[in-house]
Order: sequence, then structure tokens, then C-alpha cells
Amino acid sequence: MKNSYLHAIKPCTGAWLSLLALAAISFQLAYDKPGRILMLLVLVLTLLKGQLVVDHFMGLRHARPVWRVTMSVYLIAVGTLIGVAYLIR
Amino acid sequence: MQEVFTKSMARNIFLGSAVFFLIIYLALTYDTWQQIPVRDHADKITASVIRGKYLVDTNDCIGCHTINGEGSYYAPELDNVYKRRGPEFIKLWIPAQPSGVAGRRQMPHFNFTPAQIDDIVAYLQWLSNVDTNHWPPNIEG
Amino acid sequence: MHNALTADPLQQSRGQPLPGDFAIWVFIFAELTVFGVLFAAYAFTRSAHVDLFNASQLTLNRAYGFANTLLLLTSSYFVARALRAIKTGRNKACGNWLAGALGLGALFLLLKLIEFHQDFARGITLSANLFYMFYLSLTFFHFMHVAMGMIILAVVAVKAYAGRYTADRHTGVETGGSYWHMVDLVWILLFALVYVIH
Amino acid sequence: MKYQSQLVAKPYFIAALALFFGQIVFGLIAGMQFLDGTFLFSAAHFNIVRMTHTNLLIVWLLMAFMGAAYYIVPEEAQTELYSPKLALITFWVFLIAAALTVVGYLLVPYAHLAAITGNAIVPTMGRGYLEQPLPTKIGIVLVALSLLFNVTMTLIKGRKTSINLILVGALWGLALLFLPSFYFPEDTVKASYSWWWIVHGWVEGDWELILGALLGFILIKMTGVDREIVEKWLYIIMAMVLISGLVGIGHHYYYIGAPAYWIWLGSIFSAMEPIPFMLLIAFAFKMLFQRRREHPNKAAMLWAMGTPIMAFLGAGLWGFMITLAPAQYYIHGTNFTAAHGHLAFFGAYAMVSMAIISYAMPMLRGREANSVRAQHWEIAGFWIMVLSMIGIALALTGAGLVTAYLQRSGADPLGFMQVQDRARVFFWGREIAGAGFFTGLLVYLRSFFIQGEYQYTAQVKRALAT
Repeated sequence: MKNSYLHAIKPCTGAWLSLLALAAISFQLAYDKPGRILMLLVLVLTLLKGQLVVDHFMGLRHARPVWRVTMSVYLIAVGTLIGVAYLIR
Repeated sequence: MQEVFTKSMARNIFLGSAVFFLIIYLALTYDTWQQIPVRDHADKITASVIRGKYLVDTNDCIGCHTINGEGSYYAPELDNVYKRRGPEFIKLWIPAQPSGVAGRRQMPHFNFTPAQIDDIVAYLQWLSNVDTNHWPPNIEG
Repeated sequence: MHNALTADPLQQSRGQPLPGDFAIWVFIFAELTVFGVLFAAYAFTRSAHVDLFNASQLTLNRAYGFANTLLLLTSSYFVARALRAIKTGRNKACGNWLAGALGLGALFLLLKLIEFHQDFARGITLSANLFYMFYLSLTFFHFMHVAMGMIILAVVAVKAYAGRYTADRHTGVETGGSYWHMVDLVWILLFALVYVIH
Repeated sequence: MKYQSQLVAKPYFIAALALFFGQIVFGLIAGMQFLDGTFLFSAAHFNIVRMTHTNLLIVWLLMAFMGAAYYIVPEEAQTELYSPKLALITFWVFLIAAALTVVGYLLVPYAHLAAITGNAIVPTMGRGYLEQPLPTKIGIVLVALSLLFNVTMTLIKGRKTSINLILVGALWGLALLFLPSFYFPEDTVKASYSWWWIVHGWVEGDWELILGALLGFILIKMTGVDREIVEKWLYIIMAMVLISGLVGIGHHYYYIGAPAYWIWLGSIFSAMEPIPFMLLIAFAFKMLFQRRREHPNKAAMLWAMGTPIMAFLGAGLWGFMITLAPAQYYIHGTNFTAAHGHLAFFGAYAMVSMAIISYAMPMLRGREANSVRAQHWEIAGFWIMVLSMIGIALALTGAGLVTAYLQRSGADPLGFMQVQDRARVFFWGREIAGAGFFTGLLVYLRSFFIQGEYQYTAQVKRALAT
């Protein structure tokens, strides 16, 4: 039990550190010149962050695939809507 | 592993969302309450406007008309009637009712005094200046 | 990177039900829908008023947004750790992690209040312009979710300290945690949309 | 029926149906006045006919809800009603107050009625649905207090099921939400804003909880499905009502002078208001398919299944069509709103009232279910009324669209009366469908006069023969 517990921490900690790093990158990009590439980049980074939270914090990678897919579809749908809105200007 | 779905959690969600969204609504209402006097020029609500409104209410004008779209759909919108018809027309129109034209919708005769009609017109004038987010779409109401 | 993270040595079986009480998930999905529609409404309104949105966006203090992102991400991590702790039956550790998450949540609220205070001082209101309308609605609505999440986590923390959970029976921790992660998830999207993307 | 005191529900249900009959008569007169403006002009002007029509609706629904409460609360609490005598006194007070109010409407000019009932002291009159003079409003509060006292005391001494908690809680909400009717500010915009606390608060919030509780009760009784499942889903559905409906009130605030942000908040939240109705349909049919018994009262089952569907159609679908701000910009204050109002009030609240009446009345008359013949009449009434109401809604929708196209849009919009003349065919359609509805109501009421109870043996024999 002790052993498995130690193993179980790591993915969460890894996800957390990755999230912090991604947030820092997004924050840096906030000061860049506006542009479509930049916008899409931030959007993709954001969706990636979202999926990390869903998988590792919410723990949906252990849940029935349908739930994880539901959340992924949600993230992609919201991301697509935002992306389209920013591209049609 | 069996899915957990308890009645007590369902009840907590129900009560929680009731309180949660009530607080949000109250916060928004607080803001709205500050904005309304600005948007409807509350400083222009004179004694005459108040008397006019009382007449409009106690004669159940919204039993046939709409005011800002609320009321009944039997007779025209009153929000912008002041701008549509002008004060003189209204002052002549109200005492001349009912028209008695066969089959046409009739407006009752209310026995208003000229002073009362002035009050009603003052109220309608105030009403026409309320900021209703550009509604109605045109002068016909 | 993604692969390395998902390679869980525990090999926990997939096909588990949603963590926590199903009732909270109905609420979570409802809230995510509302936020999703709000985000889309923001984005499409912006496409009709790009200059207004870009100019107004620049008046926001992005450092606050970033700091709050770090706070929520970390508190979410703490909640995940709290769940790990209770899965090995350590009630006290679970409570401590939750208390830590609560502390970070409180910091988030404090920072957001300071930001709101500065906004109001500058005359930013719901009726100032379309951008501020969305900005204030979204962040206030999210603010309320953080407050709500903290109440839930506080209840869970108290129960954890009182030893009401065990390694086998800890649905409450999962329920509260799932809600908190949703609040975190929404903020990640909100931060990117309102503070960063332009 | 398990408790003697449930019998007090009977006069409430009978009065409810009598007032329902009155409501439809006045509805037919009002519909006629759209076609011939001089019809009954001097006897009862349109506004009087309309307020009688709408007030009778409110009163009969309240009668039915009260009857339902007096029937359900004791059975759920597994104890006799706290005071059946008080319930009976309350019934007569309410009925007489309602009758006097209608007589006042019909015999005294409205302004005069306002003058003699002290409206100058506390102005309350002249708002839609709340036209009642001050004494009637105070009477409503007293009646509500009596009801609340009675059912709350019953609940306290008995079993506290979720159905009962939701029902009694919603009755408290109903009474509390009525209190803003005594607040009528001089600022018309504030008056409008607060008027919706009552109207939206009732029909798109609190009454939906009552609807849920009544439907839940009927489904538990008729299908024999586990109470635990019914109740937890009920809580979830009711939570969705509040999540969407509380801020969803903003869909009334777009064009009345309230700030512009309501256009966004109202549109987004109210767009979700159909969700609880969809869930309610799924919920009702899930219970139906999982039923553990065949209840002989087929008519009640039909009402119970029809309610969520028609509620979804009227409140959900028709409501959604006019809820988004861009659509409402053209449709606000047209007969489209009336179409929604008719279909939603009937589909949700009139039908759930008839569902509980259909279920409870045979019990109150000492039988589990009515004879097959009576049920056939009732089912025929159901279909005629439902289809006629859809007809009314479609006709009014047409009339509303005529206004939206000819009066609200285009470079050269027509005036109000010209547009009304062009919509005449729809007003005819509404009146004809209204006559159909009246026929359906007569058929429905006829079913109550057919004696006899459901004969199991006859049914079994016939099933064996075929």
C-alpha cells in the first residue's frame, strides 16, 4: 500500500508542474503582439491545461472513457467556438 | 465500483443552487437598482407624472394596452405613443372615446377632467424617454 | 510529455464511475454549459467590437490574473493530494491538504477583491462597456463559484479532521474535489480568454 | 385514500373545476371581442373580461394546488391533517373572496373599485394578474397563512418525505413571492422589475417545484417505482429549474428600462430553461417503463404523462422561441407571448392540476378508479382540450408573427389597428380552437357525472375473450 501510494503521487505532481509552466508561457504570450498564430497557440495551450486538470486532478483518466471524452469534447467545442469567433473578425 | 448517487447530495445541490443563484440575482438587482433612476430619468418623475401613472393604473390601461411590451395586446403600445401621436392628439383622443364605429375595438369613456388628462400626458411623455435598449423597433410600437 | 504523465504505474482500472457523488456532476455539467455559452458569447461579441475589446483588455492587470491562476492551480493540486491522502487512510493529512487548498482559495478571493476594488475605483461597471460587462459578469460569477467551492471544501476538511472518511469510504472528498477542479478548469479558460488572448 | 382528513381536498377540486369553466367562458368572450370590438362593450369591456379570465385562472390553479396539498401532505406525512376544519373554513373564505372580486370587476368600474377599496392608501391595483383590490390581496395572504400553518403543522408531526418537503417549501415560496404585490413603486421601471418577482417567480420558479412535487407523488403512487429514485431525480430537476430560472428572469428585463447586461445574462440563462422540462419528460417516461404495477386509472396516467410533454412544448419550446433577446426585440408584447402564455399555463399548471384531480377524485369518491366509460370520456376530454390548446397557440403565434413582420420591421411599418385587421384570420382560428377547447372541457366535466367504479373482473373477462 505504501509503495503504490508513492507511485500515485507522481502523475499529479507532474501535472501540477506542467500546468504552472504552461500558465507562465501563456502569461508571457499575453504581452506579445496580437496575431492569429499567437491566439491559436494560447488557445491550444489552454485546452491542454484543461485536459491535464480533467485527466489528473479530476482523475477522469480512471473513469469510464465516455466521461473523459465528454470533457474533451466540451473543451474542444468551447475552444473551436472561441477560435472561430477570433478568426472571422 | 458502484456509482454513488445519494438523495442527500441531490438535495444539497438543490438547496445550494437556490441560495447561490439567489445571491447572484440579488447582487445584480442591487446594481440594476442604481442604474434604473439614471436610465429612466427618475428626476423627471414630477407630481404630475405620479398622478398620471396612478390614473393609468387605476383605470387598468394595461388591460388592453401594453407599456414597454407588458400588458395586453388588444390596443397599441403606450411606451412611445407620446412620440407617435404627440400631446395634442392624445388630449383630443381620450375624451372622444368610444368611437362607436361598428365592429372596431372600443376604448371606454373615462370621464377624465382636463387636468387629469394633462397628468396622463405628462406620464406618457416621461415614459417615452425611458432608455429601453432601443425598443420598440420603430415608432409604430 | 503527455504519455509520460498518463503512464500510471498503479495501472488503476479504467471504467470507474465518475469520482464523487453523481449529483455533483449534474451540477458540474450544468455549470460548465453556462460558462461555455458565456465564453462563446464573449468571443462572438468581441468579433464585432475588436478594437473596443482589445483596448479595454489592456486596462486589466494581467499580473493579478496570472497570480490567481497559479493560486488556483496549486490549490487544485492540494485537493488532488488530499484525495491521495485519504485513499491511504490518512485523515489528518487529507485535512491538512484541504486546509492548504482553502488558504490558497482565500488568497484568490482576496486578490480578486483587490482587483475588483481597483476596477470600481476606475469607474468600471457592468454598464461601462461591453467588454467590462463580460469581464465583470464572468469574473464575478466565477468568484461566487470559488466562494461556494470553499464552503464545500471547508465542510469536507472538517469531516476529514473528524475522521469521518476512510480509505474505502471517502465519496465526500471526491465530490468536493470534483467541484473544486471544475472551478479551476473554468478559471484556466477564463484567464486565457479575458486576460491573455487578444 | 388513507386518511379521513384528505377529504377536505374534494371541495377544493370541485371549485377549481367550476372556476376553470368560468375562465374558459370569459376566454371565449375575450376572443370574440378581438373579432367584434363592440361585442359586449357596454356590459363588460375587454380589459374586464381579460382580468376575469386571467384571475380565474390563477384562482383555480391555486384552488387545485391547495386541494393537492391537503390531499398529498397527510398521505405523505402518514398522519391526519392538523386541522381539517380550518382547511374547510379557508376554502369558503377563499371561494367567497374570489366570487366577490369577480362580481366587483363585473359590476363596478375599475377606478371606482380602486377608490372604494382603499387603493389610495396602499396602491396595488392595475398590474397584470394582480388586478385584485386590496381587501382581496389581504384575503389571499390570510388564506395562504392558514394553508401554510395547516400543512406545516401536519408535516412537523408526520413523516418528512422529500415530496412533502418540496411541496410545503414551494407553498411557502408561493406565499412569500406574493408579498411584492404590495410594493408598487412610482417608478414604472422599478414597478415592472419587481412585478416579475411575482410572475416569473411563480410560473418559472416556484410553481415548477409544485408541479414537480405533484408529478412525483402521482408517479410514485401509480407506478410503484422506488421512492428513493423518484425523489433524488426530482431534486436534480428542481435544481436545474433554479439554476436556469433564477437569473433567467433577465429575459423579462431586456426592453423595460433595465440595464443592457440583462440582454446577455437573461438570454444565456433562460436559454437553459427548457432543460428541466426535458429532464421531466425523461423522468416521467422512465418511471412509466419501470412501473411495477398496472394502475386501473388510465386517465390519470395519461394526464401525468401528458403534463411534462405539454409543459415542455408550451414553457420549454414556445418559451425558448421568444427568450433570446434578438427574437424578443420583434416579438415582445405581441400575441406570440400570448401563445406561449396559453400553452405554458395549460400544459404545465392546468394539466398537472387535472392530473392530480384525475388521480385523487376517484379516491375521494371512494373508489380506486372510475369506470371504464367515465375514463373514456375523460380521455376524450384530454385529447380535445390538448389539441385545441395547440390550435390556440398556433393561431396566436401566427397573429404575433404578423405583428412582428408588418408592424415591427420593414421600411414602412403599418399601424397597430391595420396590422390587427390583417391578423383577423388568426383571431378566427383562435376563437374556433377556443370553442373546441370549450367542447373538450364539457366532455371532460361530463366524465365526473358518470357513476360506477372500475371493474377488474369485467376487464379481465374481456381480455380473455379477445
